[in-house]
Amino acid sequence: MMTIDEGYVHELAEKGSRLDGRRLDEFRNAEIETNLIKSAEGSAQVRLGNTVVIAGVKMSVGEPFEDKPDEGVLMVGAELTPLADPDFEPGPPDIRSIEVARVVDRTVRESKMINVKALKIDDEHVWVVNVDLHVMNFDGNLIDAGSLAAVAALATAKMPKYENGKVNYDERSGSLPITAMPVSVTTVKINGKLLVDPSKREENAADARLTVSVKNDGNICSLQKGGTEGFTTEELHEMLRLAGEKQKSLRDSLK
Amino acid sequence: MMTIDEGYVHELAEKGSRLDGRRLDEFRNAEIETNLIKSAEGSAQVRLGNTVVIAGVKMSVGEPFEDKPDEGVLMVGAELTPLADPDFEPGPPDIRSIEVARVVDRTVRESKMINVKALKIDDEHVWVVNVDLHVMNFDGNLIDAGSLAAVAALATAKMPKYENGKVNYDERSGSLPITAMPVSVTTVKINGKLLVDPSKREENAADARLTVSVKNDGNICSLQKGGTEGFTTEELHEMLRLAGEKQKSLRDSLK
Amino acid sequence: MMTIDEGYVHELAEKGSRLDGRRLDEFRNAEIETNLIKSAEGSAQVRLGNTVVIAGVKMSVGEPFEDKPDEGVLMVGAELTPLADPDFEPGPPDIRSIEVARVVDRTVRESKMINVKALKIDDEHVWVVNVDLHVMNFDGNLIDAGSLAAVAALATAKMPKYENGKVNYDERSGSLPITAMPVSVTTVKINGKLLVDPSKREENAADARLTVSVKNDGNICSLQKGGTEGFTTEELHEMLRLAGEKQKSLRDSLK
Amino acid sequence: MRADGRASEELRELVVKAGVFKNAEGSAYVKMGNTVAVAGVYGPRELFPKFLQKADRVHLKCRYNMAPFSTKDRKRPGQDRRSQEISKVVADALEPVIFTKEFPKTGIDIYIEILQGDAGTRCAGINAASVALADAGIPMRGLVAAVAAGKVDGDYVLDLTYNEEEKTKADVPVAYAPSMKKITLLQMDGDLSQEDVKNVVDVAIKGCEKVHEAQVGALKNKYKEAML
Amino acid sequence: MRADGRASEELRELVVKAGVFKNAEGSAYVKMGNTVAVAGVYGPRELFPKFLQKADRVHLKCRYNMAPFSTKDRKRPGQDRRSQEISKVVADALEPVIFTKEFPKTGIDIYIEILQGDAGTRCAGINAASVALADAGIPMRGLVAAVAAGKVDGDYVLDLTYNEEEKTKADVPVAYAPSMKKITLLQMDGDLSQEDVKNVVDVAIKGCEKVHEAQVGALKNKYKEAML
Amino acid sequence: MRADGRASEELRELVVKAGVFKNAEGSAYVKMGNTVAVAGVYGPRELFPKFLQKADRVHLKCRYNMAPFSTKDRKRPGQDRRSQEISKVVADALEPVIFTKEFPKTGIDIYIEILQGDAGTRCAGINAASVALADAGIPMRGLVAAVAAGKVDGDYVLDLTYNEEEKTKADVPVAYAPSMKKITLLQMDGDLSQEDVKNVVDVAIKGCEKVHEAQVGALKNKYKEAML
Repeated sequence: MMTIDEGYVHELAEKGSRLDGRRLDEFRNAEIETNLIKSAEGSAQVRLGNTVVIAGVKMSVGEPFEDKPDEGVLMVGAELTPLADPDFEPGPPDIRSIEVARVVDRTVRESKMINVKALKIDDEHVWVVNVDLHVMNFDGNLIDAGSLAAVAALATAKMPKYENGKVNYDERSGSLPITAMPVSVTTVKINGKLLVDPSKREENAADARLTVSVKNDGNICSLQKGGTEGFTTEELHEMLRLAGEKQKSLRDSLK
Repeated sequence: MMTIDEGYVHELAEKGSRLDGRRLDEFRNAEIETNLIKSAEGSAQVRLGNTVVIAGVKMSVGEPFEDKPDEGVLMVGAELTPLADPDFEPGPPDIRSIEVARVVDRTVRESKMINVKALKIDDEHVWVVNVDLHVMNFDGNLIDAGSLAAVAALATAKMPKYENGKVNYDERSGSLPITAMPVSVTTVKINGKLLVDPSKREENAADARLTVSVKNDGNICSLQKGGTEGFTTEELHEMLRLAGEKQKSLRDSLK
Repeated sequence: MMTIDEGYVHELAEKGSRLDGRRLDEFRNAEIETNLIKSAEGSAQVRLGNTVVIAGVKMSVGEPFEDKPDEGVLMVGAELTPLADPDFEPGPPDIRSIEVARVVDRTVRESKMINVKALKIDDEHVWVVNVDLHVMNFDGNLIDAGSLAAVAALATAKMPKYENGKVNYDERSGSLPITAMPVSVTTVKINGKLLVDPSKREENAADARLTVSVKNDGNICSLQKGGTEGFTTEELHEMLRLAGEKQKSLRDSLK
Repeated sequence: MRADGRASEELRELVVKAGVFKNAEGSAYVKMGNTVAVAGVYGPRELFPKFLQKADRVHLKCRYNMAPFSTKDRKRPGQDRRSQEISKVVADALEPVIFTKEFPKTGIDIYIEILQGDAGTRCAGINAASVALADAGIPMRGLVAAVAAGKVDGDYVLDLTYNEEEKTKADVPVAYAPSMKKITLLQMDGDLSQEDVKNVVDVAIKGCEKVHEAQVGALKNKYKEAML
Repeated sequence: MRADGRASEELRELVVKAGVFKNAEGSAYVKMGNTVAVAGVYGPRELFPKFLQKADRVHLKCRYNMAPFSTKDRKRPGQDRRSQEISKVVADALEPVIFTKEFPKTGIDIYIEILQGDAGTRCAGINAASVALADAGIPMRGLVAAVAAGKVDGDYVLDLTYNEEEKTKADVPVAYAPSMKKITLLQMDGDLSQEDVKNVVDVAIKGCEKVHEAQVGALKNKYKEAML
Repeated sequence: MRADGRASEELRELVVKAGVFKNAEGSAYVKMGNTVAVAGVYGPRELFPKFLQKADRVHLKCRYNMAPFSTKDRKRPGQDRRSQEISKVVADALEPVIFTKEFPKTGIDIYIEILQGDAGTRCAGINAASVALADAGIPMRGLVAAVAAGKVDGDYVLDLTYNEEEKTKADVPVAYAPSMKKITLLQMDGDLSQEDVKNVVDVAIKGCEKVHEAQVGALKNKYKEAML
């Protein structure tokens, strides 16, 4: 039993149209504001339609992981603040925020956006980079919005100084070692049609979802399928094509 | 809708009287027994009417906080044991026990009761002082009873010895570096009247609450307002005056 | 009110018989398979009738406990996987798995099965031995099955090498320092009769339970009473006798 | 003169905006110097679990939360003892102005997020929550305004920064409902005489009145925009 | 002769008091040497959540808890695996004497707090809980008494201290219901022959009988006082 | 040739068994090289808490869990963020083949235990769960098979080991329902061109078809045995 709203979204999709009048392959406008949080080393607020996500980068000095003694540590977290949606509840991260955090983490990590080897300080100390996504208003497609916010915040972060065994947050010593800029593009399948950048109501009506994260050179650095239906290889190819095309305008908004 | 009991307490307050026959500005008798717990470095049981609180002081050696490298560490915890009241339930600390612990913590800390600088052992080691409040029977005014118990337990604690990098609990090396004795006085507003030292039934009927903690020199070291109504500046002044007056007899019970 | 099934078990017990046709003092067949888990240092799967438990031993290097600076660390955990029984639920360990883990822990520890002093590496490093019991199918008597599995897994474990401050799991340096082999025997009291090795339905119908763990020399290294009724000293003596007798065949299955 | 050039009884740069988020039924943004708080309100709405329902009035719940990036040292996500205590005193500070008996058995949720912290976060949170409640159309006796005051080098000073808080003899956050002339939150850490406490609270109340003007202004702006 | 001068089968100084707290429906204080336990009982009372209710009898719940200051090294608050296990075996030790079928669907809560620990805390807790149940007027077949025994240097010894426990070949806590002649708790850590186990349990049972006298005395005292 | 002697598109040694546990309504064992997963299924059965019930279909729940001894460094018991994510994508991978509308308001529980891990644990888990669902008699449109593929030294390779995963340019786990010709799980970590992704997925799908044969074989064996 589809809800009435889901049925309506399906009907529209069949006719090639959407609730907010967009074309099926049209992204909402992405507005990015950086450096809005003074207490963070880097920050960005992304508005993707009515989805609003703030990313904050905090850096500290810690020990490397035992199996990667020569690399800094990167960690991504996400919190769906309960003010962002009437259905969100306070409490420990649920599966939605875990998925957003883990997909954005893989996107940043696998794209080699940050040269983690350059974050080594000495044999016992490395930089630990925490990216926290704070969702302030929810209208679908958190992965793409979160990914944009994380990338923009990392790209504009200023490193604090490390002096005499302590981090000095009052002085800055340059940017993070950035080597690439990944961009995520999410497409959903509704009633057999493929729609990019789904809104909340479209996500609720979607049968399946694919997020494709693309590097500067067009290569793909992460994939994440969601949803309770499958898709054919033809649909996969079309989704990959859409991602390759759509990432360009998103990439422009990062500049 | 007030309960019948709350209505009755309001009526009495209007006439200037109380359930147990006390004057509005009269504290219940405070009985303090110290050194009753052999496993603790210091201990005190306070009976304030039918409210019974045991405070135990445990000391260990640990690292200082990074932002206070020259100071010992003081921590206050509180547990409302489920045997203390039919409505208390086992489980992690709820907001009531958190508030008691935090207000007593601020009272002890801000009064500078303990000279925390004298708790430094060397560059990497300081004394860690844990005060745990264990509520055994509940009849209102936990903050004042808990504060009295914590202060009495700290004032009579005997420090263990620290030898060859280990704490020796079988030998004692004197008292804690005590420099002041703060006392808390809680007043509630019921039906426009001010009552000190509320019992459980009075707390349930109260509109607002103020705890004023007073040092030996009469200065105030902490304030905590509670309750879902406000009070005027005149009421504040009267509550401050009551605290200044009532702290004297409580202070006597500490001797 | 006994359930019908419990009543039936009581009736049978009175006549000296059991649901599966066993004699009251008859153990189910115990099948033990060792070294089935390649990722573990030692492992064993025990089938006791339809109760299936896998024990896995993992070893790492850590610090000794402060009060036992010359001893390695032994820890036993147990998880009742939710696939093992329709009534088991996912989540943190409940009282049943805690009891299994703690009784098996005491059995291994008090029997001095492992010479923990031989697990000391140097003043700051000792071997940490984790035994994890994973219950795969539940049909009663988890303590005896878990104890067998733990002992078999420890007895056949191969220690990894410790080289240049790191554990090398790809090379092995011999067995654990084994000095004894304890065996647990559980008896329940149903309607005044004593039954060894209870099945799930028998456990549900049982009034009381006693686990007796026996060392190679016949001495007892741990006892654990369960159940909401008591037993007489005569019953205790009979249960001790049964344990002394039954441990022999279980011990054979360990060879 | 203070380190940042302010007079003793001068507020930090104050920005108040009403209606900043789409989904929340009411929302607000408050910046007091380098402290930034946002608040969102949902309700009155059905309240679960049912045993929390109150027969004669609304159940007011508040969650005060610091974003992980709002402090120099990253704040671990999740509610610690401090944020639980603040959530409670903030709810108590707001309840006096709400007509709670209008909505028996329902719940109102107030969510405060501290995005950037430089002292005074609970006051900024109250200021934002109060405007968000009004923006949500909750019937109220008036707004609650909040600001801390203290005493530094013998002077009573208003709206402390983190650097000043470290030097002050006391930090006294005060919430005040001008329409009722009532103090609805009062806490203090420090060491002050009775007279000093009275004076510091008076200074804070005067500050609250200025904050109140900015809150009213923000709500007017919102409705003005809505009218255009 | 033992380190503290006791004979092998001599209890430590034993103090039992009934009715020590006002709010609990039944309560008791037990001191065995340097081990101090208090217990409070509530019930039979309505039981939530409902799925815990038992159609034919009361649900007996027990929480054994160590105060943070009850041990040399501070005990972190909260239930660890040890206290969960003890809570269970203590409930099982007490249930045999309770007329559980008198109160179907209800719950009885037993709360034990260890205020000071020097070995034998679960036994002291059972002794206090048993008196607290009687003090609460719960219908019982008799009291449960508990004490540990062990073997040190070839001697069977009763009511071990922490120092003795370290030297004993085994620590065997036993709970016993004299009116029913039933062992209701039995645990053991150590290394003893079958014969030794039997003898140690016999020594413990004799100790339980002495404890039982003190429990009965405490309840009599309480009612005597109540009559005055 | 690969380190373990396999051809690029060759699966590791594959063992599939249906009906391996007594209590679970359906169960299966899957070994892919040194990765071992078992799965058990309960349901459709009554679903609690009630708010999880779906008016028009079954609620499919999956728990993927790694045994503490399944990895070189002991895995701490309990669900971490990784296992929660895998539990979700595995449930989504299986749901497309289940006739979910047949059982409104009920729940099906799928429990996957990884006993030994050497890459490909989520795929082995899906393979076991799919057979366990069939073994439980749940009405299905077909089985789901899963295997990962990647690109090592310019070659597309199937069913990576842990050592290969470290050297691969990408690890792409794929679940596929041959009866529907649908991809039901797709994830990727790495760096591949669009063309490479398409080719790797094709290789994985061919692998899934081989896995599917083994799954069907295991179910046939189980029923053959049951007939004897």
